[in-house]
Amino acid sequence: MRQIVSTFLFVTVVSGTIIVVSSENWFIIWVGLELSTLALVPILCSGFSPRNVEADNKYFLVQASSAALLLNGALGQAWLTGSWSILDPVNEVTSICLSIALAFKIGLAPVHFWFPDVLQGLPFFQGLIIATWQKIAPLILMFYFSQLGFSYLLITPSLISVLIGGWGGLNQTQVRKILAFSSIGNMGWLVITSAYSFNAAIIMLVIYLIINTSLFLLFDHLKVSTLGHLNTISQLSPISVALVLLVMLSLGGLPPLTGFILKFTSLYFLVANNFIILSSIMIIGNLQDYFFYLRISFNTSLFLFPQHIISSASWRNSTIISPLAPKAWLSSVSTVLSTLAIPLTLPLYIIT
Amino acid sequence: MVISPSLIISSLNLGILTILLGSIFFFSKSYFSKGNVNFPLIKTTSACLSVNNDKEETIEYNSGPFAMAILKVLAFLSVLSLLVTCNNSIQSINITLSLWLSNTPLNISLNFIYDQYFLVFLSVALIVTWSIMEFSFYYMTEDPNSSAFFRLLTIFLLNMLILTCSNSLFLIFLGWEGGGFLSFLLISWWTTRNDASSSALEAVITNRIGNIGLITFMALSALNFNSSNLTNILSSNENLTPLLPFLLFGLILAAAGKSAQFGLHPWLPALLEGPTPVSALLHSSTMVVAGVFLLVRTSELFSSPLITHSLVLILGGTTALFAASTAIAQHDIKKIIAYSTTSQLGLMVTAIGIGQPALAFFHICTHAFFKAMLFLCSGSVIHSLSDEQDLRKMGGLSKLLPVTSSCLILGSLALMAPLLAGFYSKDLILEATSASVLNLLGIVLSIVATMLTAVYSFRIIFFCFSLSPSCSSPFSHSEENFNLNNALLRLATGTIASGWFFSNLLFAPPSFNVTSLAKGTPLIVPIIGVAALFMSLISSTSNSIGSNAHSATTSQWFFVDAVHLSIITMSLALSFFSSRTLDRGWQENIGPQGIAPTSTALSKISQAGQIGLIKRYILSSMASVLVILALSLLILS
Amino acid sequence: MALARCARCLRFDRFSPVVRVSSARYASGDVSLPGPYPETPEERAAAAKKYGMRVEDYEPYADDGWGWGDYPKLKKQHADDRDPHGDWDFPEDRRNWGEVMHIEQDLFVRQRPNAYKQNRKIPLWKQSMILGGILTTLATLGILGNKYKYFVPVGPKQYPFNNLYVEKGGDPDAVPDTPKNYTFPTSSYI
Amino acid sequence: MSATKTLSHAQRVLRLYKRSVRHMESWIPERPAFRYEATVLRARFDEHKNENDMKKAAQILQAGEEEFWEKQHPQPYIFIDSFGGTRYERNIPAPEWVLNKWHPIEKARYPYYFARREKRIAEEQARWDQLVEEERQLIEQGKLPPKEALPS
Repeated sequence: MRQIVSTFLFVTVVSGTIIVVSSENWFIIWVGLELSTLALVPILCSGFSPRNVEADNKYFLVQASSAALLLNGALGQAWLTGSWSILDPVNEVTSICLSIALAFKIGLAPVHFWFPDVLQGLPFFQGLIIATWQKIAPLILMFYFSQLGFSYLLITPSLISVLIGGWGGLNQTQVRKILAFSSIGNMGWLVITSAYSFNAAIIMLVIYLIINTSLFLLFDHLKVSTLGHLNTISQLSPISVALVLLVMLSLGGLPPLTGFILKFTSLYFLVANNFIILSSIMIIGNLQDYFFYLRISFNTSLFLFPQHIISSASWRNSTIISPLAPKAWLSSVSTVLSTLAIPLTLPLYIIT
Repeated sequence: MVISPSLIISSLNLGILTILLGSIFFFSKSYFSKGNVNFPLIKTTSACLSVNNDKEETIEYNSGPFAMAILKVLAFLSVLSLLVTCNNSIQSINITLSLWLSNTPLNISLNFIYDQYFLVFLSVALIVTWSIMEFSFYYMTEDPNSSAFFRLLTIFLLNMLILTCSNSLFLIFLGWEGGGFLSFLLISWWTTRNDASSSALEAVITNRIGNIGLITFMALSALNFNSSNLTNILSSNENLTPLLPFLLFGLILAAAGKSAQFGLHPWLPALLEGPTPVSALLHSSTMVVAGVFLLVRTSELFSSPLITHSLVLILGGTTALFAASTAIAQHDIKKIIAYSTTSQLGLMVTAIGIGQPALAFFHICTHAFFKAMLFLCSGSVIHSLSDEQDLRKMGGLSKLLPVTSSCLILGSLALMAPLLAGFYSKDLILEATSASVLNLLGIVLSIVATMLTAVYSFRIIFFCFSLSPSCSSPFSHSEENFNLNNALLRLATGTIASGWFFSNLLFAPPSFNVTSLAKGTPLIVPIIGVAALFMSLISSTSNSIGSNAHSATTSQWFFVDAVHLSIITMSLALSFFSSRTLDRGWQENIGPQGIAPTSTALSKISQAGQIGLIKRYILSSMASVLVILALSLLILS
Repeated sequence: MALARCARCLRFDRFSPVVRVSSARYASGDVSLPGPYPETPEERAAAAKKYGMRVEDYEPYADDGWGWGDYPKLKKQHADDRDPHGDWDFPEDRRNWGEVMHIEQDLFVRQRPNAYKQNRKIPLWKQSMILGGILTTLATLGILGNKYKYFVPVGPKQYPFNNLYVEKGGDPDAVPDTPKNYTFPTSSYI
Repeated sequence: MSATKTLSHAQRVLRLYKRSVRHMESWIPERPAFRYEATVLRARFDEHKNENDMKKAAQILQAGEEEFWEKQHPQPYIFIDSFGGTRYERNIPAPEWVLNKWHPIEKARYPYYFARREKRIAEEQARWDQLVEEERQLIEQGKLPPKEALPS
């Protein structure tokens, strides 16, 4: 793809999300979502392999159907209230339509099936866009939406997706599928927290995006697609062992790392709102997440596999990354943020 | 414009901490020729970054000289801030940098407190560490990995300063744990040595027991006072809660673990497996006093219940007696000094027990100087005798090592001769003990320990310097090394002057009304001890002592063997329940045999949905959404 | 008595005639360890052969639910008590290749404290007695000292209200002048 | 190693003597006093050196060992490099084969050393091959019994 075309498409994707986030008109929101989806479709199939195109097709179909559902709900809303504003109280039917559409977009549990397949079919960098940037707009809408009054329709799918995310990832050997299922589980956490606190959900979203970005960039740099490839990390790039380990544990929520705030904020608000039994279910789901995070960490750092060892002491080699490359810069910044930034979460509170 | 002294002090101290943090990351360059053919074998782990083949010399990046220079600057800065405090009566400066965990009912913040305790401790620690760093540059030159050594020492100092200056319990815990961990790394410095690694393990495990206490204190104070800040905890007027005994128990356990009080003491002598500078820095002057320092900081909690006082008093007294009685029968020079440290720690805890935390702190400061100096002297002797540590092989060294031997005598005298550092604080503690209405045993134990102190101090002097030379190897080193002499002489100056300086200019030591007998005790008792020592030395050199008492003092009252065996037996007996009913019983059925197959089955079920056909995906999505909707309508209607 | 002393002497291994007996070894090949508990003498013999021991030396743990099967009960010997100069296959562990280890081997590795020290000059019970005796004495003294406290009064006790003149039964009408026990020094700066 | 080693009477006497002297040295730090006691001890051993009655000699040895046991030092002096000493196992040098695992970039830092090392390794290998060849020829000539497998 030509650079000017891809730049144009990227700008369109970004502007679509910005349109969605900054508008309060359901129609404009639909337009923004469609814009970013349509611009993303050519980006996703830039590799043009059969797997790539298949994933792209799936993505397009799911997004199209969810956009149709969203437009349907928005039209109903406009018909009932005579206004396109998202601040108007929602009818039950339109709210169901809208929330199902948004759940489709972010891959919440009962409608999550497309997400692992799409992510598995794409390279890491395109997957990064799907797993992070494309989630911002629908999630922000979802957060607004959960403020509008009802929550059972969001709480049930969120609980299910926390559990599904855990179970789905347990049996996987593909790193991208594992990341997809962990993303499903984390979406559950985000949405369920948004039912109680908008600010907390925004903070969690920011932290989750940072951690996920650093993880995708790391795996992209290391070209690791299955768990079996993880053992080569220690030979190719020794420092990445520590990075993958820390970022993985951070995603799981180990206390001194940034990801702890993700779980801590959420659980704090849930428990403060007497959400104790269900939050224990969520913790169980998260423990299963944690199991496969630990599996990745162990395979990366602690195991010495019998096969594929280049030589017994070649860990002394190191891949040299130019420190000025934007990807290296981005991944190093996001890795530092995703592991050490607990004290920086206070400004997040102040901003939101 | 008026500059307030508190501004100067806080900016100086924050600057010191920041510079220390930064200095960990720097090297300084040094050159050495590569004449040694076997050189790559020795230097496998060293940081040799580049080579200049033409000049036949390699550039080595060593952090030692840099650390020395930095510590020198920081020591002067800290003395400056101390002098500013001297002139202006500043109680304490409380600095809150930022919240640590926000949005919680618990107040967890990065909170520093710069009070007189910290300021004095900062100067003492920096001066002592500077001297020890210089000394270790002399002592560790032949070590293959010496650069990392200096860096570890710096990191340790940073942790120690964080521990002493922080107001937040979490930061205190950070410094506490950091000190323990660095001590683990430094004890097992000679990693190939099995004794070193087992000693390091022992230290870490004992510190864990102490940590149970600190964590108990943290958790209970978070529960009780809704704050992790020491100032809040101490100033809250809910002191008389039912949880107070547990809080105090936690504190005493923590202090006993860190400061090696009786029962948790075996790790301190075991620490001598580390290099001598480590013993000098961590295990005599700074890290081991952390427990006492914690007690000093929290001494206001001890105000009400008297039984705690007498418990602490007896704990300290027992430690002092135990360590002193053990020290008189040891033959390893470092071990004697280590047990003397334990004994002095016991004395500090005794001072806490009689309700005089300021005296305990005074003793910490003076003790740091002369104990570090004693360890450096022993290090000098050991280095000169090419790693010989046994007292029996050190005879007549005073001619060969004049500076070291005079410093060694000075350090030994510091505890019993008037006008030297240790005497100021020790005299005050003994006076306070005899002037307060407390347990009789406390004063008896501390007086006996004082007597034994004189005995073991003079024993070192006697063995090292008065016997005829008996070292097996010829002298390989001389003490004409600036790094050694400067460090020793600086600490000697501190040993002479610090007691006078602190007691006259900084602390306002309380005065006691005591009888003349009690006043004279600290002076009389050591003389009796020395007399007894010479009597026994004359009688015991000719034939062997087979008595149980001698064996008991030599083998540390048999504490280690008896306790290890009983702990192992007890835990094996208890493991009958845990192992047979849990690990091999129902826990196995539920846990490994239960959860794993269940989640595997569930995982397989959820995986069955992932068939890769988008039509079925959307269909099953819609179907499950409809099911959820129908169910929720049913339940809600 | 003399016999006991001789026996104690023999325990001191440097002087005992037998420096080191051969250690038991696994049979080579694919044996699963431990096997089921041996019931019959034939099974015992087979198990002993499996562990490379003589049948007389072989004694399994009792079959009481621990699940240790036919694993032999071995002598508790800490690695520190083994010959440091011996020709071991793994000199740093003082262990031979294929040697049958004690079931609680982790208690006897060199990193652990040696609680099973052989040949103590003072036997363990005596050590425990001495330690216990010292600690008991200290505890008793502590309790007693808590009861009878030590305090040397330097001056006579002073009470308010004219040393409690009235309360001590003095004549309330003829109260003497209040004695001056202490005066605050006046500041010289004024 | 599965040999059962026993000590002869003479070995036991020698060990007893050595340990007694060492423990006496630990008891008496002053050199002249120790020398005197050591001479006395030696005289006690020499007293029985011509004892021919094995039964009596064993009894004396037994008594000597018991006496030593009673008088042993609880903290005997240990030489610094022997087992239990203060420098035992300290800084054991890395085994030589570690250098084989060095990366060429690392080896390039010490070119002279490694050039010489390569040469020595080649010489050692050549010598080994030569020895193997000689042995094979001897076996072929029937001067040595045949072996199962020789390194080819």
